[in-house]
Amino acid sequence: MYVVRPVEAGDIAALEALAAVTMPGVHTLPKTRDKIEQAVERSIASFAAQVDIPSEESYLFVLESLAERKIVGTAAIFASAGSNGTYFSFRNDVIQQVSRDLNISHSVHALTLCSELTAYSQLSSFYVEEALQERPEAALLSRSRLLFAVQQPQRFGDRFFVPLAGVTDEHGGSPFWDALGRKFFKMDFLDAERVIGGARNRTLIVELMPHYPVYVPLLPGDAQAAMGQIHPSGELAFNLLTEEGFEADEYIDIFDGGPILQAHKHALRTFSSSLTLRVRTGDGQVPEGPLVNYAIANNAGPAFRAVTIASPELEGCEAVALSPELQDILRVAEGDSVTCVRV
Amino acid sequence: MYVVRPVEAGDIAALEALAAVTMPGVHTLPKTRDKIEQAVERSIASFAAQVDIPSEESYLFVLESLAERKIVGTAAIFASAGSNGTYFSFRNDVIQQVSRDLNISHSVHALTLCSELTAYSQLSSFYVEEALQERPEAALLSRSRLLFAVQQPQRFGDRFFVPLAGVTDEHGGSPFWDALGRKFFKMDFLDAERVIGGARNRTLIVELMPHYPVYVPLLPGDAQAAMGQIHPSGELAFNLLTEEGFEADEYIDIFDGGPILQAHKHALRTFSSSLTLRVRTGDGQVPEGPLVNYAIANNAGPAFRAVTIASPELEGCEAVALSPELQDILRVAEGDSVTCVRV
Amino acid sequence: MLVVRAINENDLDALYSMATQVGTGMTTLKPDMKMLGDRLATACASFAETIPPEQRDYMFVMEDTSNGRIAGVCAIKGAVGLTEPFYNYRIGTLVHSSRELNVFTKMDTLYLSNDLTGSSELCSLFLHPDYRQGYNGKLLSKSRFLFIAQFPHLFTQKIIAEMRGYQAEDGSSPFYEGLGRHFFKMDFHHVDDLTALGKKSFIAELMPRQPLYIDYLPKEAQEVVGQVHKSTAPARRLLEQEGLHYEGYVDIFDAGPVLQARVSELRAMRDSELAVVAPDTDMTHACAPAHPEPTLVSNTVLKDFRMIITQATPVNGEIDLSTQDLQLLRCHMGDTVRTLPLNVRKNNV
Amino acid sequence: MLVVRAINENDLDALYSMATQVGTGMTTLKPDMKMLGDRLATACASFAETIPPEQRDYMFVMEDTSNGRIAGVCAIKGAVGLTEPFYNYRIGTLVHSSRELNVFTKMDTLYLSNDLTGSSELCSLFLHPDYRQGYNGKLLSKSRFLFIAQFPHLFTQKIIAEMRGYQAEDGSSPFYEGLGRHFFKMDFHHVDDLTALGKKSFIAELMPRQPLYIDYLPKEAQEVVGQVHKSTAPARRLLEQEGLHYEGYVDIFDAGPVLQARVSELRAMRDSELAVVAPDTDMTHACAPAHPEPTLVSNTVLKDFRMIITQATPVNGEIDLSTQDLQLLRCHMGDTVRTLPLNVRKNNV
Repeated sequence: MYVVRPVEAGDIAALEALAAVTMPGVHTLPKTRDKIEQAVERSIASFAAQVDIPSEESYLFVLESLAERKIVGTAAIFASAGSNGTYFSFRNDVIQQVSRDLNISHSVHALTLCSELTAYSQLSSFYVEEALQERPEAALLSRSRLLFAVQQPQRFGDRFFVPLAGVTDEHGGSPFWDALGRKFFKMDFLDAERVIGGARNRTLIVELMPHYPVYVPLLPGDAQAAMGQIHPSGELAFNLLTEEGFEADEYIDIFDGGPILQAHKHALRTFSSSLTLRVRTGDGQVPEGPLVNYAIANNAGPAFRAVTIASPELEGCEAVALSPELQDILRVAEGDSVTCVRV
Repeated sequence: MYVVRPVEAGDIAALEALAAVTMPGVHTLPKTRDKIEQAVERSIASFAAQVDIPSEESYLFVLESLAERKIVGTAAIFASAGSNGTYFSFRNDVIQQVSRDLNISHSVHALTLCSELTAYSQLSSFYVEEALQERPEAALLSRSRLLFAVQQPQRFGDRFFVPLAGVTDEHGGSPFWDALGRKFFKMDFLDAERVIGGARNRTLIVELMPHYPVYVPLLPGDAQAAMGQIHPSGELAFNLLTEEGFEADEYIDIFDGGPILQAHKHALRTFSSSLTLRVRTGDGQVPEGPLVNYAIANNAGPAFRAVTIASPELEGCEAVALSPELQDILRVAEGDSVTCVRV
Repeated sequence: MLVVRAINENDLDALYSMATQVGTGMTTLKPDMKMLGDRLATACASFAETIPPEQRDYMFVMEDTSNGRIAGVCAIKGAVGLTEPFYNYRIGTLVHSSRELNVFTKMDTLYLSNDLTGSSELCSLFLHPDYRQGYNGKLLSKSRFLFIAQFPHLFTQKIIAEMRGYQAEDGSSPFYEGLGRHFFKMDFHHVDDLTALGKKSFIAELMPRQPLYIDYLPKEAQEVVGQVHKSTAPARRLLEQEGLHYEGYVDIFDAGPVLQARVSELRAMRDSELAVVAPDTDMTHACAPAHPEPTLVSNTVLKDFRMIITQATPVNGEIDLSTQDLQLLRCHMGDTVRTLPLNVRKNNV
Repeated sequence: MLVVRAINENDLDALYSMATQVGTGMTTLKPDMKMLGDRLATACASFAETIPPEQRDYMFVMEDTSNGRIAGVCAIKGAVGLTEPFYNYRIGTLVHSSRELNVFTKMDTLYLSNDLTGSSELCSLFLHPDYRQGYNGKLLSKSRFLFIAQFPHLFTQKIIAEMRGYQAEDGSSPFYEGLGRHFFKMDFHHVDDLTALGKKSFIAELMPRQPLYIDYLPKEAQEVVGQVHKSTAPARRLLEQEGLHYEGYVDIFDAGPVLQARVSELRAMRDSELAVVAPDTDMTHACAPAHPEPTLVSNTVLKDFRMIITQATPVNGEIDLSTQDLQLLRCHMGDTVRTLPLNVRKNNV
């Protein structure tokens, strides 16, 4: 059995061990003990805080294997991407060029530095152990952040985005960076990421990055090919998020050209089709008929818990049957309400 | 009793009479007999056409008073706004300005000429007689276009927009135009609208309008005040559309600065909460309990019909009770399916 | 003998016959009787001052008086870009710097501009191959500066000259391949033919309008910005000696440089002098330089402006011209002429 | 007697005392011992050529040798914008035209640019009020051109001079009120004080970066683009006579014009001459002009460059300077000096 819950102070050592094995990348967990401690403290404070307007809160969830008492995954959500500045990205623009004499018109693809994602809530730090990647727990972990947002909308923006790492070569070089960022930063991709700490909301971005649109046809072929392409390590996240309703066409990362998935909450399945149901105690029998996987979360704020169950279709039902064991894990009792969504 | 239906050739004279009384404006009905005939023919052809990809189709609906046998309203929807070119609008952009030395950052509002609405479907030509503006039939008329789109999604884009006329003074002058378009077109607002025929997809827009962002703080106060403001005649449409889920913040008209409401279909109530129910024959009795207004449409393509009824809550029901008279009007029989949405 | 003179109504046939020999290099002198006739009419109206200065097109022909042939042609357009937009790329500089990272990046940037709108343009220079010798080319090209020095009030704006841009051995343009090609999807020669019709505005309509860092272009395209076609290098040097400069404007199509000058900085404005035609005296003879340099001389009549090269040198405001020279200029003793040393004096500093 | 000379280590106190009298108009000469000391050190290193040309700051003082007072100061910066971005607005032209509507609109446009990066700058001109008479102002300002003419290899780029922009009677700047104000939300004097610290890059950081049509600005702001402050008009005329021109670059803050020139187009480059100091002879006397004009004369020594005004006139490569002049220049008979007529010769055309 696996459960998703907010990170706790006791998880720090486990996260440190996890950070050592996760791939080097910019949108994953912090790497050093100090940074991990900070992230955990910030998350605990965020869950505990009274929030009216989303600000600097950052919520970190872990996926725990109850059998092994072991942390096997992480996922985070920032209340507001630009709480420490302005979150910069490239917007995919289409510029119309029309020639009356030649009676032709072209659409030209251009990248414009923009700050539109600043007030969005940002999903990040998604990681699950290899062995679980094909299982519903991966989806549960990714979606728990949104279940929490459904329950506590005042803590988040109306829109969400997720930057996914772009493609790099075996030496850590990025063809997109080489064609663009390098010309302005005068340094290697990994050096730039180190110097900026993976952030996209620093003053030096305004100072160095181009203010005029970048015409895509002028980029070298390998840089164009890298636009919107994900690093292989991000495929699972990409698939889970596009199923959820996230769209990938509008923004890309200013450094490596990786895709930035985004959506209005109305377009997300967790928001549009989650159900609030009463808990009733199941009889422990496997129900008849076809079963589907659901993510079920309690509505307990800082004591948030979510699990997956296989259940008959819940649409149109008033209650969901949970075994006493699951009720324990979710910290709910008969009659309590839980939030359910198919995974 | 009122019904919404596709326009027919026999409506031309009535539409001509109607056009004479509607206010002069750019997003309403065509004014001349010729233009009206063209619009009607185009609509009839569009309803009749087999469509795989939205293109030049334009669907014109009328609201008919069955008692008076009279047309009392119109509403249209274009399959693709830019089917004859590129639909231009101003996008509301926010440009970040950061000064490290002064440790301040500003957000500056700028208007950028863009063509993002080109592939959207466009609602237009909404008009209902004064006497009906407070009644559910007004909402029925506006929404019928979307009910049709719910039934025939292949005929429309994934996103919709509606330009609403902006504010003008008593002489037909537009403060927004005077601050912007006039500098490039060198003519009065109404002259420009006449010359361009209300269109926003003409080559001359690229030729004359500014290609660089317009910094809003540099516009005169009255032009700034006019941005996103609707002409009083558009208030009803504005209210109906924002209730529907349209949002007004992202785009404005390049000529008069009027708001352009837009939404992804997922965000529209007609799409997210319309129900497909079976028809059953009602007993003619007023049902018990609280009643709410529903728009009910058949699913008959070119023979589309929609009416409003007062009914108990239909959510969770399998069927809707309709009197034989209503079934006649809707051209449905018991067991047929209809599309229902609260208005 | 060669004289450069204002074109007139009788020159059309000779002009056409020369246009047939120009080849594809020059867009403004095509063997098209209608086009040439229109242009000639405009030129005649220009010298007659019956059209406003900005519409004028002062066209000059070099006539071989020995056989009546037209040996060359050149022109000055009163103003460019007033009926159809005149586009260039202007090269500017943008600096991106971050003290935090200690990065300071200076980048050249292309701006699509109409800055040269209203400038007068030196254009349509063509010398028949039979006459490409001696000082003929200089006479033909520089005669225009003498005209400007004589009638500076007709030229209130900048003077510009567009130079043909660099082309590779195979006739392709690295700048076009690196930039325009991506926005046209036509090959260079097709676009070249289109521009030959004299309409370049469509290029601008399809070119990127937002400023572009030159660094985005391939190396080969970057290298030829502001470089002239091999065959144009001598013409460029000649204009630079007369006071024109490359100031960072280039053709949007092949990145050939635009040379430009304020009227007041032209050598002809500083160094040309008026002189009265008078017979040589002992005194002037004594003061004349030992090694006379060839001198451009013109009359001072707008409608029938005529220029020659002479070996006579003006001394103290007088010049002794031969009878032949006077005939070519249609001048007489006592008339005032304008003189300019053909070659640039070396600075004595 | 007044001499303009390269500043040296002993001038700090006198420089400070003069800086206290400059007032708020000049941003680069503040009575700050540390700042002035640093600047002096840079200037000394510049004349000693111990720092690279682009870091140099050639500072000159006008010394009253009768009392040892410093009467004025001026400078030439080797290059601007190489450590901190140097911003201007450049005025360009964009044409919007539609044949269908028969509309042709030519609009002036402001481009935020770093185009002048690397230019040498004439700056820090200040003449003590006690000395504002006769030719003193001209001597002080023009001495820099003589220096450039003597050492042109030190100045490979453009020469520029920023002119103070127009201000209304109440000291406000219509350009700032019409543009910068909307992006700063600070009043003019507060921003003025900030720029007085010599850091203007923050202005650019907050100013609109995309090109702006001047037509968007209020009429009063449009009218003062490129206009100088009333008190700066004479300085502008003086620089224009020396060959600098307004080429459409203005200050991003008050729209004051930047005057600029290529080194080669400076009057001093054309008209200054070397002359050997030699006693007057009958011959030179005979050839001398009847009404001698004041002449700028300098020695030719970089480290101790010195300039004066004299009534002597160079004739045929020789000049007869008085003993006093020679003392001021630290020159002797037989030395070579550089001369330049103080005033511009009227064109004889």
